[in-house]
Amino acid sequence: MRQVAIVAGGEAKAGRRAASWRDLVQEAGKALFEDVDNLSPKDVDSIFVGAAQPERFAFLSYVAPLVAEHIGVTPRKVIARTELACVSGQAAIRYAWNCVATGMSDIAVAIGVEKMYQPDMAEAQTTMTCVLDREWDGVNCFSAPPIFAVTAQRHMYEFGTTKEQMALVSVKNHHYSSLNPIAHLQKEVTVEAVLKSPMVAPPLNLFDCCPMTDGSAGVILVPAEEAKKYTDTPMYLIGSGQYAVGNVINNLANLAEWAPLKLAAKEAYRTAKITKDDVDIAEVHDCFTISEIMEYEGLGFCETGKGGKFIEDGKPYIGGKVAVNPSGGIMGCGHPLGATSIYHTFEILKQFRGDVDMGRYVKGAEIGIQHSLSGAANQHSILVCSRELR
Amino acid sequence: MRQVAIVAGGEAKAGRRAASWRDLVQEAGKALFEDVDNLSPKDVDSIFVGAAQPERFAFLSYVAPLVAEHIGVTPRKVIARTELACVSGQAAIRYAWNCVATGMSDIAVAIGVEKMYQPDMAEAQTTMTCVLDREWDGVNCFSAPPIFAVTAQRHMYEFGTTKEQMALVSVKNHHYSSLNPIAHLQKEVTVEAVLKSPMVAPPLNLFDCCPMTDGSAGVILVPAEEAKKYTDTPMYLIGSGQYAVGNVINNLANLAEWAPLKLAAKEAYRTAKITKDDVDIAEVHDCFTISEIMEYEGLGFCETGKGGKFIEDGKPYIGGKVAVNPSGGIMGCGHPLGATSIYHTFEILKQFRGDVDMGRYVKGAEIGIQHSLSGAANQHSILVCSRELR
Amino acid sequence: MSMVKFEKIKRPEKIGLPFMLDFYPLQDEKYTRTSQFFKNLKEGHLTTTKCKKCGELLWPPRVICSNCHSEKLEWFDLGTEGELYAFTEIRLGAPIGFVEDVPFCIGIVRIGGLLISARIDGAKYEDLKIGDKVNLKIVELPDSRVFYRFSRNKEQKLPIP
Amino acid sequence: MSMVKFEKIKRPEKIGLPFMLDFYPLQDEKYTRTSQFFKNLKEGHLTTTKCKKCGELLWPPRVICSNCHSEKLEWFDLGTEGELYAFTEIRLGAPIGFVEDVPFCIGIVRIGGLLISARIDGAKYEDLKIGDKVNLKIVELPDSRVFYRFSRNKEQKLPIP
Repeated sequence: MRQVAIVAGGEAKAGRRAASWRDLVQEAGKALFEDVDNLSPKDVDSIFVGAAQPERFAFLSYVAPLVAEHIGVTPRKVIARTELACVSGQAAIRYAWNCVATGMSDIAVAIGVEKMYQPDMAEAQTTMTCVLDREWDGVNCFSAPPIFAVTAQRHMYEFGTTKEQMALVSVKNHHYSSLNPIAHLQKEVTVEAVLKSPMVAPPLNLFDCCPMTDGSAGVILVPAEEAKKYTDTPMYLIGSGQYAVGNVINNLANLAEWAPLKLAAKEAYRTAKITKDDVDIAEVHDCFTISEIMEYEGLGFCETGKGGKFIEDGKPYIGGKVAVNPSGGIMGCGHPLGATSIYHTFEILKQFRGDVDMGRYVKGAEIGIQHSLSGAANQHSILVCSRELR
Repeated sequence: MRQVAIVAGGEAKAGRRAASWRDLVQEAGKALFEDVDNLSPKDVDSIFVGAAQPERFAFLSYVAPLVAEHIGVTPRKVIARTELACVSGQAAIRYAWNCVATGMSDIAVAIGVEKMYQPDMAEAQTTMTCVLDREWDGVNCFSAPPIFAVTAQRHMYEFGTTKEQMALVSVKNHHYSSLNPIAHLQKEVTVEAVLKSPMVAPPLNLFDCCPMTDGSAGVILVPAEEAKKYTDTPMYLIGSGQYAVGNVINNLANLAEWAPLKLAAKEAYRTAKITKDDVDIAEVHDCFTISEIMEYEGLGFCETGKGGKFIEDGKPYIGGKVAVNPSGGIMGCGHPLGATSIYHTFEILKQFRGDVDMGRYVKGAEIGIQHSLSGAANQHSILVCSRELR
Repeated sequence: MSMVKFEKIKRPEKIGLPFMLDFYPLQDEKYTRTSQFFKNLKEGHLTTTKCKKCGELLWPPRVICSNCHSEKLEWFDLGTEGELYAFTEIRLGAPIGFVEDVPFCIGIVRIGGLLISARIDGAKYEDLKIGDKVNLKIVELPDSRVFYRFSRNKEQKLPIP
Repeated sequence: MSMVKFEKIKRPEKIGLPFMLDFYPLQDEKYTRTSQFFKNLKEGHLTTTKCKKCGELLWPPRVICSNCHSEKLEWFDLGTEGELYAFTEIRLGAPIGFVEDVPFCIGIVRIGGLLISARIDGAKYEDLKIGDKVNLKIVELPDSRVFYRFSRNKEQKLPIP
């Protein structure tokens, strides 16, 4: 079994784009191959496409071959699309990793795309609502903001987390995204502005929520022993963890404590042979401010219930205990569902290379984790990336 | 890298079912675990779900966790859904195989499901049409029957294939499906009946086309060295091939000759270290009668353009050169998109076990291939299964 | 250019709400093996399936126990009174079919040992608190399908007209 | 049971054709970087992008060459006359928005070096054969979007009213 490296990444500018999903894919594809030496689309033998709901957002299914066609790849080993809602991109990377590890593929592209803006935003909201069990929870309008609203309510109720603590996550991530040229939102916000922004679903204000975003991003995976042929600065995949409980609200483990995240983290650290203290960069799934707070807890950076204090104490900033979302996270960069995990994985590679604005550079980072969650936070996925082969 | 075996299969009765997609999944799940000793849902660490368009057919996305929840599995290693239109199920098996091979998973379920009947069949037809490029080909109503109609027209034009030869495929597969209790269609048809059935899209009559079908089927994968713990009759995955060209009609290789199939077959035989002559059972993608004829050619069983004569000469029958679709194929069993490849993979396991009606039993079979295609036949996938570990 | 023919074409302007935008479940036995749930609901009973073999209470209703795979399930009445476990109010971003109702409360109700999501009628967000008692309420759609909601006790105690 | 409140609720009966059932592409530059294609079409020209660097003719139109990844693309006029490469007729199973048109012919047209699928107007299935010449035709939707079709020469040669 071969170890596997990521040797390149490419991304389209994220945002409310005056572009179709296929325009976005072409932009990401071009950027991807410009990011690597000695490798053209024709060398790629496999493509793993992450896309959450093209059937509805783009009225198009079976996007994997179209993506390949638009970026100039002819898949001759493996091709499929993976879907795991907001984690579709990481699922694509995970399968690419396994297929390169077994030798079924030698050079693989994992690429995500989601076009979320469409003429009628109520229709897009309807689509967001079928990520929960549509017949039993979606029908009650439990889509992303409401399920994280009740999650926040329970966390506040059980642990005393405050709206101000949650707002700090938004402030931090908008600050970093203001320094990230591909980010959807590039304006800083204040705690006051977060608290005064329109209420979406109490206790969540608008700036507690990530935006709707169009985007596409890709990475290239090769066997570790081949990596240096393509770049001086590859990034190695050294571990992963994934855990899911039922997605029907009744069958969630607990609203205020994400047990599946703790189990996924434990497995990720075990397989990577690291501990939480080895993590220098954590690109985590801050779809809502409460999410990032609960991720500090679930990833073991602080105790359960102490996530609010963790940010109040300045711990998740660059230079703190661990740099959380130096990209600006989902909150700042946006959340094009199928592409998000791939944007964030590429961010870790850029950090390792030192190829980011110095205001958000995590100097000397050796280990980065990319965490994504999906659905009612019933499922958590973690990739562990290393600057050195270990 | 570990070799991998399939130790069990389970399936719901295929058909126009008075059941929801979740009812079907539960039926397949129960059958799956009843088919294996010493293994319960709680032992399974990973689930790979094949589903083509639940977002539209069932108004539900993110089905993987719901499937897990409904069959009693808690995924703690790997979970995602794969989508590759009509090949979604085989893509799920392929990823499960890779993940068990690397050791990321030790006991994996690959399960497919599709609920295709809904109140308005015109809506379902609309959904079928977004499998081709919706904006450039779907808009012209190129869905499955028309694209295979023009394929048949070109094959007839270039090679002189006849409607009668095509009808023989329908006759053969309906005969075998009449002996298969899980099949959607269990009535025999005659050449005359095929030719007299209503015209869907000329030259395709209704009985040249597979039906719309609801269904669900699953298999369990474990490392080969563990297989005998669970069954006396495991089946081993020994090779595979996959190849895709663009799906936009302009970018197809050729309508009348499926070059991607030939390349996928070559790779499948190479990786399995077999030749076409070693194939005893071929469960192939007979979505339309013309498809099976072109598969005889693409899989190397006869020369290009001679597929019509191949069936006229009795070669693809049990006892002929190679037993093609002894299950009854898609034509007879039906085509619940995300589940189809898994039904057919399980069929090969049942054949190896001798666990089928004697009227459709392929005695002494050692090698079976499962072939699926998707889209405008731009993508072909082949799994090679062996009764013995090789 | 003068060689190219231009033609105006028409399309239907309005269509019925398609299945893929209709949140309420199909209830007819043509489409689901758990249509009994909706029959019970029409009679005022919120029920779910319980496994006779292992005792597991299953939500949503099943045809096979996901714990022990037994098919021997029975309908279990969850009662009519629940307790608010958590709640919020939809103020922005409602899906098609619900936009007209904004703002409205939704929540998670503890009832009969389960946690069930539902619309919470008869109250604004500010009126509610965790632990409030809520009562079962049944809504009837124009096409005769039914669904459950809960309402705050205050509303519930009014005489039904 | 008498404790449970029943309430009839209403829903909108008809909605506009949603995006997810509307086959015709969004053509406005708010939604696509290739809106020029539709502007050209409105002026009677069926065009696509051609790479200035490697010469590749790209269909459907691109913003980046999928062969060499150059962004230097130009609009190339495909002409107005094509040749039928293959065709069929939709008799059963048309999607929403096209059911009213059944039966109608569709085909694959060889034009300007490409194979393009399209509606074939002005002929029944029996009237057509492989190799027939067909002419570009442009249809205008009620919302002012446009799309291309082809028609058999016979129809085309009639004077345009």
